[in-house]
Amino acid sequence: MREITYEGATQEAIQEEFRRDPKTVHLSTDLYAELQNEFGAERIRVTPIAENSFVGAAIGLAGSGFRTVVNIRMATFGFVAMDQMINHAAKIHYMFGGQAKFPILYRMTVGAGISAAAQHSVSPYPMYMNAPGLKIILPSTPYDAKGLFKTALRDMNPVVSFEHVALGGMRGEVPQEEYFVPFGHASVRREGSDVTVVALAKMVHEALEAARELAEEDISVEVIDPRTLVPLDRGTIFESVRKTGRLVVVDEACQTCGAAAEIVALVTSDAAVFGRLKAAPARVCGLDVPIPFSPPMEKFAVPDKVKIVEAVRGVLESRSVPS
Amino acid sequence: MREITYEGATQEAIQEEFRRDPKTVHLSTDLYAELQNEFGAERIRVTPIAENSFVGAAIGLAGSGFRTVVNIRMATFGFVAMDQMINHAAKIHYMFGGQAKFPILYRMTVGAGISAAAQHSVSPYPMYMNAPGLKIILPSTPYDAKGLFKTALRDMNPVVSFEHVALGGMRGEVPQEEYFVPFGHASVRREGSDVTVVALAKMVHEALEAARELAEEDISVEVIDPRTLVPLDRGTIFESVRKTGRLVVVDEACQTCGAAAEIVALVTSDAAVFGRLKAAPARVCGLDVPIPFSPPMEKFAVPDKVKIVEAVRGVLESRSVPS
Amino acid sequence: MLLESQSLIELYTTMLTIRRFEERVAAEFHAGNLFGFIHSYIGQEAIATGVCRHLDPEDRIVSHHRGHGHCIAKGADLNRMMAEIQGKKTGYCKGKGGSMHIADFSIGMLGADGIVGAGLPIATGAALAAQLEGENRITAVFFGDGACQEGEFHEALNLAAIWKLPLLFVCENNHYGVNTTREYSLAADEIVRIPKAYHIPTHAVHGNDVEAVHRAAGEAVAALRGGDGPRFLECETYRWHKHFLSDTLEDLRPREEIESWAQKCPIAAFAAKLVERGVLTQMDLERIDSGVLREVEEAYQYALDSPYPEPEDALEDVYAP
Amino acid sequence: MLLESQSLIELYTTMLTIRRFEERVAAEFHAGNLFGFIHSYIGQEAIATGVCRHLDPEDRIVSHHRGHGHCIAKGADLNRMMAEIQGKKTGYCKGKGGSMHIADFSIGMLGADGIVGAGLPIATGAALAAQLEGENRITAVFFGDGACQEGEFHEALNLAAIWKLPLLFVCENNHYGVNTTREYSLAADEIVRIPKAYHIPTHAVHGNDVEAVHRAAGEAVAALRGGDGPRFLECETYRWHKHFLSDTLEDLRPREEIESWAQKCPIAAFAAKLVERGVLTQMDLERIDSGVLREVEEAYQYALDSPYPEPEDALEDVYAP
Ligand SMILES: Cc1ncc(C[n+]2csc(CCOP(=O)(O)OP(=O)(O)O)c2C)c(N)n1
Ligand SMILES: Cc1ncc(C[n+]2csc(CCOP(=O)(O)OP(=O)(O)O)c2C)c(N)n1
Ligand SMILES: [Mg+2]
Ligand SMILES: [Mg+2]
Repeated sequence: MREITYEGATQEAIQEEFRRDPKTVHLSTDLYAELQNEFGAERIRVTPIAENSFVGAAIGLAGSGFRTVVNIRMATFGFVAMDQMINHAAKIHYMFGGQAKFPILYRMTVGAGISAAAQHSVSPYPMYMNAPGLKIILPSTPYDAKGLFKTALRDMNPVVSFEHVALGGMRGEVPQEEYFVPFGHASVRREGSDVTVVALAKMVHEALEAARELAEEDISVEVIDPRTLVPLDRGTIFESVRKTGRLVVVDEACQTCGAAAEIVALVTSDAAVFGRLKAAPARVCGLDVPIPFSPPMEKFAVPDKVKIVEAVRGVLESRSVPS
Repeated sequence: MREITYEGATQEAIQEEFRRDPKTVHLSTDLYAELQNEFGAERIRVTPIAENSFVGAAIGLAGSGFRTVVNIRMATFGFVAMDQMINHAAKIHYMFGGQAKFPILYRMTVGAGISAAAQHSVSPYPMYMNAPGLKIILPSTPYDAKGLFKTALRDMNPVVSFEHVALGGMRGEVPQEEYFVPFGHASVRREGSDVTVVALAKMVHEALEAARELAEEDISVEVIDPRTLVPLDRGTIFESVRKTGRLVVVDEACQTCGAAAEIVALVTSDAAVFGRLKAAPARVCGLDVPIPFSPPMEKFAVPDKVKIVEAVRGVLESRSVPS
Repeated sequence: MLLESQSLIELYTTMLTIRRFEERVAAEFHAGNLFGFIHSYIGQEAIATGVCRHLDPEDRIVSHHRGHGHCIAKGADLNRMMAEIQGKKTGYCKGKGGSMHIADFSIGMLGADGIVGAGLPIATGAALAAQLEGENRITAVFFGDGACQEGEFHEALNLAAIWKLPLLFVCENNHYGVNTTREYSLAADEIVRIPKAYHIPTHAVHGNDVEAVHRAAGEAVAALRGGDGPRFLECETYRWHKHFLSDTLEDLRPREEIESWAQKCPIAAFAAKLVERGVLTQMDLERIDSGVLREVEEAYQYALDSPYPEPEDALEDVYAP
Repeated sequence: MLLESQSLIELYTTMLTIRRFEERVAAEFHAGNLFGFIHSYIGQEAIATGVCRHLDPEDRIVSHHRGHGHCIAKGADLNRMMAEIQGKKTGYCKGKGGSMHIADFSIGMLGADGIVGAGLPIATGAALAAQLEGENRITAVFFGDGACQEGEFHEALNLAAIWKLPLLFVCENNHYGVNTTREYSLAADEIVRIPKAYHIPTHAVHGNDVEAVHRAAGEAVAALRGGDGPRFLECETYRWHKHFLSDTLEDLRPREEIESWAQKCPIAAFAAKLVERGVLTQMDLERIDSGVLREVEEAYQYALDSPYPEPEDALEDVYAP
């Protein structure tokens, strides 16, 4: 199968859907020349540097029958637009009693690893998860990026796509034929029987490497990529933990109140799954610090293969002491 | 002991500290007449309706040697100021390598129950917990309100105080003498041996009522109020759960990625505490919906005594099935 | 442009409908029958009325926290409005929104909103939609003097100006944001100085004179339909009630000021003019009033008779299917 | 106000220091020895230099993403700057900030910042502090034309104006935000139209003429110290490098435009003037240059010789003790 980049895959999805539906608009502070050449400057618009206004404009467009892709770029800049995102995009369908629909795709990049320091290296999807009304996707491969974008561009709700900066250039197989990756369906990236590792975004790849390394010691790791955080596919996670009895959740975002906390809480508060746990679950998350600039500290602040391997060993060694 | 209101207690703390330290400023869109009469219009300032600018102004004041109290009022309006709060207040001490200090007290009201609908009934402290660099307090009584404010007004970091709208008028004992409630020290509101209930803000009072009701059935509930979310007093919670073996976390904020998720994750991923759990922990949280206006729905969307009682019964009935 | 009698009567009737509706809401609130945050439009009726008169159902408006008047002027159903304010299932938002969040997308009323200034960016989107639709539709956005202090105001003006959006900015300058004066909180002594900085043509009118509002809005709307880009209308007015209906909130505005504005009632003034010009007799006025009162009464009763939502209804409408 | 030779030479030396510093940074970046996001100040040196010359160590400045020039002009230590850019423990922020977040609070440099427009509200706070201190201190805030598109710009102007803050707004209008022109993205064809709406006195100067900047800033600073309230300085300029140092980022600005501005080098122009006026000889220029180059070299070496932070240092400074 042909290979294209993650970024190319997202662009392809946008192109296909913009061809299909003329009532689509693209807003960003940056010029997307290829899109503008094809769809014109009326629909592919460069905005002023004024995030709150164009994040809000997408809501007005939606309420008037248009679908908008808003590329906010770095998630840092999303905080400038939080009023429109949280007070409005997330709530407006609900507070108006469902009478209008708000199909919008908001895009932001997340993640550390490019020496961009505290402001420009954020992974704030947990904050958005706390705001019901938003769907949240977190593609980790070119295939998923395209498939999830295609689904997002048919969804009738505000969808927020968080894309890891390190993945944009990643190449991977993407079919020529049209396909969709449905929301709320996790992908079991690797099957295993000893430990369930749920990993997000770039951490999926770190977890797979960790799993390969551990396989050499005959430790069998199952790696699950939820792909969408809202809705979250609990079923697949529960099933896996019921099988393995052990859970490690890996996420680059700050640990406190993160997606990993939510997944651990969901798993442990399900009586049936809880009963099958052989050890305390573990979180391998970004430290609760702003991301520092200098590489030795930056690397230390986020999870990697080594830390995942350690955590997996940890849950294998620790034993639940039955009371 | 004399009784004063929760709101009065916060005001008293501000007065005492503003008397002590002339390099203090108060910013809000509302006029605080009593404060202004005492400290003058130079220090007690009415701002334009422009949250991002006065939340940011407090940072510049701090960097120039002043301490500021910023009353944002409803937490809804905090989203307008998220850039200054998250990109700056939370990170600025860190990203400048600790060379300057940013003593600021940001206040916001939270909570449902006053028919204020989706935008004006938010409890977004979990989002702020995901942003390291902010300390977060959540006073639930007049005593704690004053004592935590006193501590906040001596702390050298940005502290965010979330105050439940239903508590402002609550009366309670507050000593005449000066006192401080330290951060990171939970309060055991009621001792018990069967189930640990960790409850936040207004839910502390619902949990206490539930505990009284359950006591009549000889169910002994321990009620813990963390009082500060960052730092969080894990020790007291862990100790209690080690004793009771059962955990229910009650919070009005939306459940997903909430403080309750964090507390459950902390407890269950501690191997020692995990080993003592007799049942899957339970969360009793706000539904993952925007808060609806109409009372029957609004009431349904947030936890109350009845739901807490049910959850406590639930964790008592369910048994961990040892694998 | 001189209006025919029929149009004048309709302007009058719309204003009176808003007034009677709001009076009833206030009375019921103070009797303890309504709850939540209700911002009364009394005193400002001429603005919504004069502007919306120029709009077709396909044109869109975006409102703010003081939104009842905009709904009524745009043609919303009183029954469903009253039901929403009462929190009933038959309300516009099935009881999910309440007074602060009434919307009727079917008539181009894109919603009231509780965040000061936040309707402005949303309105730029609606105006961009109108521009892309290419059918000479326009959008009008209503906002207070307080909203002019928020950054979103500046961003929306700029966006509308650079994209030449068919957006009518309608500033309802009632001199206060809650208890803070515009003089204190906005350095632009004339609000129109700000849109002028962006080369947006402005009109400042007496917002309690419905004919003046109607005239200025008419010129602006014609220009907008001609594709000339945004226009800005500042309407000077005053709210009669406290910031929101409340038994406890303090009103710090000077008593004489409140009383002097009560003398400038947009409805009484217009009624006097219409009688003077022979458009309506005193008896006509009474007939209109009793018709309006009946409608309001029916709306209130409709709402009263409507059921509350079920608690579990809270779980619906979080996501669109 | 005519400057003495010594002052002119210092202005020149400061500009040259910024230039040589930035040249070295760019060279090392392109050689693969530096990393992260580095926004070069080359081309804009006259602005920071001309403004900061009027400031005492007690006066404060707030910078933006393109901040090296402001640091140097305010008197920051080149060694610690270079160490920060290299991510070393001896840097201003112990390696936590990098190029985009250099600060030196001890000399009133309140920090560079990565969020467009965000320094403006922070600067209002610093200016309020100065006002409350009552010692005629002032604050200057630097920002680009792109920042004028953010709502925070409007809010800061308004706040400074209503509170008569001793705040000097310094807009570095280099005509672009990344690749988007100011003409396209800001409807106010002259940026000063916006502060004028708030009755803030403005000066528009050629930002590559350090004497012109110095003169205008001098008038503004004098007024500020007199308690007259905020002033606004627009400096027209151009950046020579791409938006940030990068081997891949596209520069979409017209080639001729870039070249024509290279002809308007603030440093070469000033050097020529100084020689013409007999303030400096060609040899003086070379002597100054070699001194500056040595300082930059020393700074780079100091940074090179400095240790990296330990990984665990990441855990420190989240909270102040
Ligand atoms: C962002 C934000 N800040 C504060 C408030 C609280 N608030 C509600 S209405 C209001 C005053 C608004 O004044 P104005 O825009 O002039 O409208 P008016 O009430 O005078 O009609 C304020 C401060 C809010 N709703 N949103
Ligand atoms: C809120 C925000 N939006 C977008 C960006 C990305 N960005 C960084 S610099 C820049 C251009 C800024 O232009 P200007 O203010 O004119 O400064 P210049 O780079 O021209 O010196 C942009 C869009 C950002 N850093 N912050
Ligand atoms: Mg007003
Ligand atoms: Mg620029």
